[in-house]
Amino acid sequence: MAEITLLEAVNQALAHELEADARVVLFGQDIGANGGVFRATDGLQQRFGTERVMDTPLAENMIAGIAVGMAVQGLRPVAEFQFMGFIYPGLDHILSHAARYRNRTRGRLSCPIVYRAPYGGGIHAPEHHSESTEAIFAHIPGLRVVVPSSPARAYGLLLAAIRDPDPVVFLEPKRIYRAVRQEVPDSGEALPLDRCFRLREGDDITLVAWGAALKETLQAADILAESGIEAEVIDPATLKPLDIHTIIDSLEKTGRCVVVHEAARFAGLGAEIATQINEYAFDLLKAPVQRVTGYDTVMPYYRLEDSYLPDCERITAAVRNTLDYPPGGAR
Amino acid sequence: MAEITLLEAVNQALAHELEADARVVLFGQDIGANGGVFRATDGLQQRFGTERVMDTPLAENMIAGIAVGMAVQGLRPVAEFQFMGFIYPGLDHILSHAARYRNRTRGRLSCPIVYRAPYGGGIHAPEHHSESTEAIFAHIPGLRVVVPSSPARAYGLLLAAIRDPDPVVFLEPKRIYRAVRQEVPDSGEALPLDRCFRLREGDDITLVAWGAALKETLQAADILAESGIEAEVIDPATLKPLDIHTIIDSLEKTGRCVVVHEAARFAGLGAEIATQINEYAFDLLKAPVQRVTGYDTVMPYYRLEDSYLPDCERITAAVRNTLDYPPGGAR
Amino acid sequence: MHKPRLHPVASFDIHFLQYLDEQGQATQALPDSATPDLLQALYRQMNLARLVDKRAVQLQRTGRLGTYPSSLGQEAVGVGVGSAMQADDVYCPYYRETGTLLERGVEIEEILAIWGGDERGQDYQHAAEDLPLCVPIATQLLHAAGVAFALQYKHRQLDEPTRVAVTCAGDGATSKGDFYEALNLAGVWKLPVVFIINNNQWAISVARSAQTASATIAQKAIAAGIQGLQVDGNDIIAVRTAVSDAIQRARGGEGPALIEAVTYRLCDHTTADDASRYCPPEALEQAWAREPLLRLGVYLREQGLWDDGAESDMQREQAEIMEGALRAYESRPPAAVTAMFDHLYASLPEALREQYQEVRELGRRVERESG
Amino acid sequence: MHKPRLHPVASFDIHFLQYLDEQGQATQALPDSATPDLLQALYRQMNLARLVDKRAVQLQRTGRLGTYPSSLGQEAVGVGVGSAMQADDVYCPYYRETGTLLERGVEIEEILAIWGGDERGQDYQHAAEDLPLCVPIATQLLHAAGVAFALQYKHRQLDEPTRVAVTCAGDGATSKGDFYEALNLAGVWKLPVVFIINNNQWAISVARSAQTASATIAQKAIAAGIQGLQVDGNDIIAVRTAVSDAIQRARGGEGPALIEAVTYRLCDHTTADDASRYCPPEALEQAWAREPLLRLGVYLREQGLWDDGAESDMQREQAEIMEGALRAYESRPPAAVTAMFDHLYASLPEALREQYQEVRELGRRVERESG
Ligand SMILES: Cc1ncc(C[n+]2csc(CCOP(=O)(O)OP(=O)(O)O)c2C)c(N)n1
Ligand SMILES: Cc1ncc(C[n+]2csc(CCOP(=O)(O)OP(=O)(O)O)c2C)c(N)n1
Ligand SMILES: [Mg+2]
Ligand SMILES: [Mg+2]
Repeated sequence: MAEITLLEAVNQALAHELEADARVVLFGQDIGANGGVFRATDGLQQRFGTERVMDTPLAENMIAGIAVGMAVQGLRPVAEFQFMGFIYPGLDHILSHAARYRNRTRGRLSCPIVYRAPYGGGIHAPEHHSESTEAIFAHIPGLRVVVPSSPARAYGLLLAAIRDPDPVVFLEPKRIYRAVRQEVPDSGEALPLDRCFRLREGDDITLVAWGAALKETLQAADILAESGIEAEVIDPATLKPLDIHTIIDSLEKTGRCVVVHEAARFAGLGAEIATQINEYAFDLLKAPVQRVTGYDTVMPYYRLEDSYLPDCERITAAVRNTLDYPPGGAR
Repeated sequence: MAEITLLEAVNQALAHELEADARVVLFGQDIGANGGVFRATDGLQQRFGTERVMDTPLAENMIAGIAVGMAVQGLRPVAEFQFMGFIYPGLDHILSHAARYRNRTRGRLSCPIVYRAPYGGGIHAPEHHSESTEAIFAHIPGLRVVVPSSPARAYGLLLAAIRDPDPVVFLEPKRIYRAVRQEVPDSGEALPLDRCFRLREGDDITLVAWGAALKETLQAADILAESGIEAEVIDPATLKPLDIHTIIDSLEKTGRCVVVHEAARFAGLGAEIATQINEYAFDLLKAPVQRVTGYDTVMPYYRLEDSYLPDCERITAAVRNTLDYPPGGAR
Repeated sequence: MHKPRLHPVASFDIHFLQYLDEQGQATQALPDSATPDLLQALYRQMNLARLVDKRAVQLQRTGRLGTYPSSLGQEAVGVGVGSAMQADDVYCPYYRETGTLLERGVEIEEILAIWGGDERGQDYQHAAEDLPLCVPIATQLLHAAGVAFALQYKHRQLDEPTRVAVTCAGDGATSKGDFYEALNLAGVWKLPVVFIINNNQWAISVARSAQTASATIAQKAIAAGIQGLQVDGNDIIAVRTAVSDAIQRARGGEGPALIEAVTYRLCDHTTADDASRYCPPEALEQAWAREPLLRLGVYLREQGLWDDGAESDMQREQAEIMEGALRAYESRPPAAVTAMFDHLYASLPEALREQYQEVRELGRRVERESG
Repeated sequence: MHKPRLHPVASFDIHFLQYLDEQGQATQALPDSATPDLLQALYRQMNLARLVDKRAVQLQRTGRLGTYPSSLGQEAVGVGVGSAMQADDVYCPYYRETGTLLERGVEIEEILAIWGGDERGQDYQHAAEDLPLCVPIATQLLHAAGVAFALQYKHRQLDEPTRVAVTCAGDGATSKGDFYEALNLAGVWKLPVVFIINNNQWAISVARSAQTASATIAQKAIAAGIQGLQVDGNDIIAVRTAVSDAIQRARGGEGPALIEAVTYRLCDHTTADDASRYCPPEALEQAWAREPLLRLGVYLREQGLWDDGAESDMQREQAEIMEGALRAYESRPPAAVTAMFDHLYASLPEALREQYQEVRELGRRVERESG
C-alpha cells in the first residue's frame, strides 16, 4: 500500500464518506475542477459530480450559513474555507447558529457540519494566509475543534468529524500537508474525538502540542533525549472538548509541562491547558507550566515569519527552564 | 453635582469628546433620534447634528469596515454595535484590518477606532442579547479590550479609548448600566488603559473580576468579611493588554486567587489570568487559582439565565475552597 | 462635458401587485384561488394573529412575558405567506412572525414560551421541519438557501418530493450582506427558495429611506439576476397570490424569487421600544387607514361573506383559544436547570461532566431555597 | 395559470461604453481628454505594468519573490483608473493592482517588497494616503466607503478640499456581502466614492457564470440605487473616461457609481495557481485578441503617434527602470526581527515588553548563527 501525505489523507477521508453516505456534500471556493488550492479535494468533483462537490460563489459568510440550512435538513455538509484567515466572515453563522441550533430547538434540529480550513503559518504565503486562531473557536460552546497532525490522524479524525452529529471546526496544518508520508489504509475506521494521542513516552516532562508545531516539538524531544531528557509528547488533536485527563495522567509521572502552539499566547489554548493542569494537578506540579507560542503580535509577512513561529530551540530552552525550576535550585 | 449611572457616564464621555474633538464621529443602529436602544447616545444627534451622530443601515460588517476607512483618514470613529451578540459579522474587519493597519503599513496609517457594545447577560433579553465573548477579542493582537464597571470608570476609560491611537473594543456591562449612581464630574480626565483598579483591599485572597460580575464579586467580598475573610478585589478593566503586575502584587500578599467572569470558562480570560499568575507567582501560590465563570454551554434563554451566571454563592464557595486548600488540610 | 455614446446592454422592470385597495375595492379580478372559504379563513387567521399579539404585549407589560415583537398591521404578510405554502415546504422565519407561525401550525403556547424565555417553545410539535425563530438579522435567509439546496438535492439524488424553502425578513435586513449573498447564491444555483421582505418602513427607529437609496426593495433582485416583485403587503390576496406563484415556479425548477410586501409597522418595534421617539404620528395615522384586516373585512361584508354575527362569534372563539393557550403556557413546569446542558451536543462530552454535576447541585440548592 | 395584472413601478437600463474596438478602430469620437500625449503616456504605463508583472513572475519562479498576482491583460483597468484620479484622491486597492499602483506613484521596489514578504512595501513613500494592498476579498470596498465619508466630512466640517475615494475589486468579490453593503451605504449616504470591478471572468478557478446569475455586474448597482455602467475594460480610453466622469460626479456631490470593466485574466490567478486545470485554452486564445495594449498600439500607430523606434526606446528605458528597482529591492537590508512589534500599537504596551525582549534575544541569536 502506498504511503500518503496528510493532504492525501484528507482527500481519502472525504472520498470515503462521499462514497459511503449519500447525505455528504462538499462545497467551497475552487474545490471543484481545481481540486482546492492545496488539492485537498483533487478529483472528487470528477468522481462524485457537480451536485455533490460544488464550487461556491466567493462569500465565506454564505458558505458558513448555507451549511446550517443543509444540515438541519439532514445533509452532512463539509464546507471548505480556503484559508483560516478567511473564516472570520463566517464566524457569526458558526457561533450564533451552527453551534446553537440543537440547543435552541431542544434537539429537534441539529447541525452535523464540518467546517474545514487549512491553518497555521510557515509556508511563505501573503498576509492573512497564516492564521492560528483555534482559541476563538475553542471558546464557543457547542463546537468541536479538531486539528490532525499526521496522515493517519487526519484520515481517522476527519471521518469522525463528518460522522459526528454536531458541528466540527476541522483545522488542517498546512505547513505539514506534505511533510510526511504514512501508510493509511482506507479502512473507514474513525478515530475518537474525545481522546488525546500520546505520540512519545517519557518520564521527565510532558510536552503538549498540536498541528504543525508538533513537528518542532517532536524534534525537540529527540534533541532532549540526546542529553538524557525523556519527554512525553501529547497531541490533544481534539482541542474542544478537551481530554485533559490524559494530560493529567502524564503529569502524574512527569510533574512538569510545556505547551507549544503557533497561535498568539494571550488567551490562547496554552492558557486553558495550563490552567486545567493547575486545577487538577496543582500538587503534582514541580514547576509552572510553560508556554512556547507565537508572540502577541500580528504574524509578520513571510520574511520574518520563522522568527514568529515556535522553533526547536525555543522549545528545548523552555524544557530546560522547566526542569531547572526553581532557577536557584532549591524549592 | 448630580449622580449619574454608568449609562449616563458613557453618554457624558461621548458628548465630551464630540465637543472637544471635531474628528470624533458616532455611528451605529438607532443611535440618532432614538438615542440608542439603551439611550447611551440620548440627545447627542440633536446636539451635534446628523453629520456627526449617524444612524447606519443594518449591517455590522459594514459598521466595522467603514470605521477603518474613516480612521485611516484621520477621523476618530466611535461605532456602536447594538448588542455584543451582533458584533460577530464585524469581526473580520476588526481582526483583519482595524487591529493590523498600523502594523501592515509600518505606522503610515492607523485605526484609532472605538467599537462599543453593550455586553453580558442577566437582563431577561431574547437569545443573542447576553454575550460575553471578550476572550475572542482579547486574543487578537493589536486590539485593546476595555470593560468599565462603574460610572466613573466608564467615563474615564471611554475618554481614554477615544483618545487612544489604536483600536479599542469597549464592552459595556449592560446589567449594571443603571445599577448604581456616582458623582462623575465632566472633567475630561481620562483613566489609564494599562492599569488594574483595586476596588477593595484585603489580605486573605485576591478576587479578580470585571463587568457586571463585579457586582456579585463585591457582594461576596462583603459577605466573606462578615466571617473575617478579607478579600482584595481587582478590576482589570483593560483586559488587553493586561496589567498582570497589579494582580501579582496582590498575590504576594494573599497567595490565593479566584477569578470571576460571566463568559464561558473554556479558553476564557480566567485561564489567561490564572496562567500568568502561575508563570509569575508560582511560588507564592498556596492554592490553585479557581475560576467562577459561566458554564461551557450556550447562555440559556432567560428563564434559566440566572443559573448560568456566577452568583454570590458560587463565588463565596470558591473562596472558601481556595482558603481551605488542600482539602484535607495538610500541604 | 463630453457625452459619450452608450450602448444599452440590459433592461429591467419592477412591477407591483394589488387586488384589494385601501377601501376594500377590487382593483382587478381576484384569482380563482380566492374562494369565499379561503378569504374567510384568511380573515380569521389575521384576526387571531392580531389577538395573540395584543395579549402578548399585555402579558409583557405585566411581567408575564419577555420582550415581544408584535406584527400589528403586518398580519397579511405572515398569514398570506403561511397560507401559500404546502405543509411539507420549509419555513425559515425571522422573529416578527406570529401570523406565519400560527398558519404553519405552531402552537400559541409555543410562541409564548419562546418569548417567555424558554427554548422549549422552539421545539415545535407541528411544523417540525420549520426553522426556529431567528434573532440575528438576515441570517435566516442563508439558512433558507441551504434548506432549499437540501430539498433540491434530496429530490434529485434521493428521490424525495419537490419541496420549497420560504423565508422572510424585514426591510432593515436587506442592508446586511447575508441578504444579498443568499439571493445571489439562490440565483446562480437556481434554488427552490422564495424570499419575502416585510417592508414595514422601519428597522427599529431607522426609516426605510435611511436604509437604502433603492427606489424599491424588489429591485434588489436584479443584482442577483432573479425575479423581483413588489406587492401591496396590506392586501392578503396579493401577498398570497404572489407568494404562491413564486413557490409554484420554484417547485417547478424555475428558480428563486424576491417579493417585497409593502406594509407599515403600526406598533412599537418590540415591547422594549418606544416608537413615539422617532415615528411621526401623522405617518402612523395614515398607515392605519391602509391596514390589512380592515380592507378584507369591508370586502367580505360587501360580498355578503361576513357580518356582525360572524365577527362576534369569531372574537369569542378566538378569545377562548387564546386564554386556553395562555393557561397552558403558564402552567408549564419550568425546565430543570440542567436543561442548559441537555441539548448542547447530541451527548454530553466527558469534559463537561463536572460542570453538569455542578449545575445539578445548584438546581437542587435553588429548589431547596425556593420551596 | 392565472395571470395577475401588474403595474410597473421602476425601470432600469444598463449601458456599455467603448471607444476602441479589438482592431484598434474608434467606435465613436474620442473624448477631448484623449490627447496624443495622454494616449502615449497610457500606452507606456500599461507596458511598464506588463513588464513589472512579467519580471515579478520570473522572480517568483526563481525564489526571489513570494506568490505574485499578475495583471496580464488587465492593464487598462489599473492604469486607466489610476490616471483618472487626482493625486489627492484616495485609492483603496485590492491586490491585483500593479498598474494602478504605478500610476499612483508607488515605487516598483515597494511593490516587490510587499510580495517579497516585507511590510515595508506598504509604507508607500508617495501616495501616502492610499490604502495598502488588501488581501481579504471585498473588504477594501467598505474601507473606501469609510474613506469617502471622511473626505466628505472633512470637506464639510473642516473645510478641506473635495476629494474622492476610488476602489477596485474583482468579479468574485461582488458575491461577498461587503460589496453590496458598501454600495448600499454609499448610495444612501451619497458618498463620494467610485467602485470599479475588474471583471476578468475568473475568481481563481470559478468562472464568472458560476459566481452570479446577473447578466452584468454593472446592474448590481441597481440594488443600491446607484449608477451602474459597463465598460470595455480592454479599452483604456473607455475605462479612463468612465472613471473620470464618475469621479467628477462624485466630487460634485452627485454620489457614488459602480463601473464594471470587462476584461480577461490572461495569466494564472497568481504564481501559486495553474489555470490550465480549469481554463479552456480556446477562451484564453480568443481573449488574447482583445487585450488592451495591442489595440491602443494599433490605434497610435495608425494615428502616426507611435512607431518601432518609439517602441524600442520605451522597452529599453523601462527595462532599465525595472532592473534598477530590482536592485534596490534586493539590496534592501532585512528588517530587524523586533520589527514585528514596532508598529503593533503606537507604543509598546508594558504587557508586551518581555516578549519584545525575547524576540530581541532571538534576533541576536539568529544574527550570530547566520554570520
Ligand atoms: C445582526 C443584528 N443586528 C442588530 C439586531 C438588533 N435588531 C433587532 S430588530 C432590528 C431592526 C430590524 O428591522 P427590519 O429588518 O426592518 O425588521 P422589522 O423588525 O422591522 O420587522 C435590529 C437592529 C439584530 N437582531 N441582529
Ligand atoms: C475573504 C477571502 N476569501 C478567499 C480568498 C482567497 N482568494 C484570493 S483571490 C480569490 C479570487 C478572487 O477573485 P476576483 O474577486 O474575481 O478577483 P481576481 O483575483 O480575479 O482579480 C480568492 C478566492 C481571499 N483572499 N479572501
Ligand atoms: Mg422593518
Ligand atoms: Mg476575477
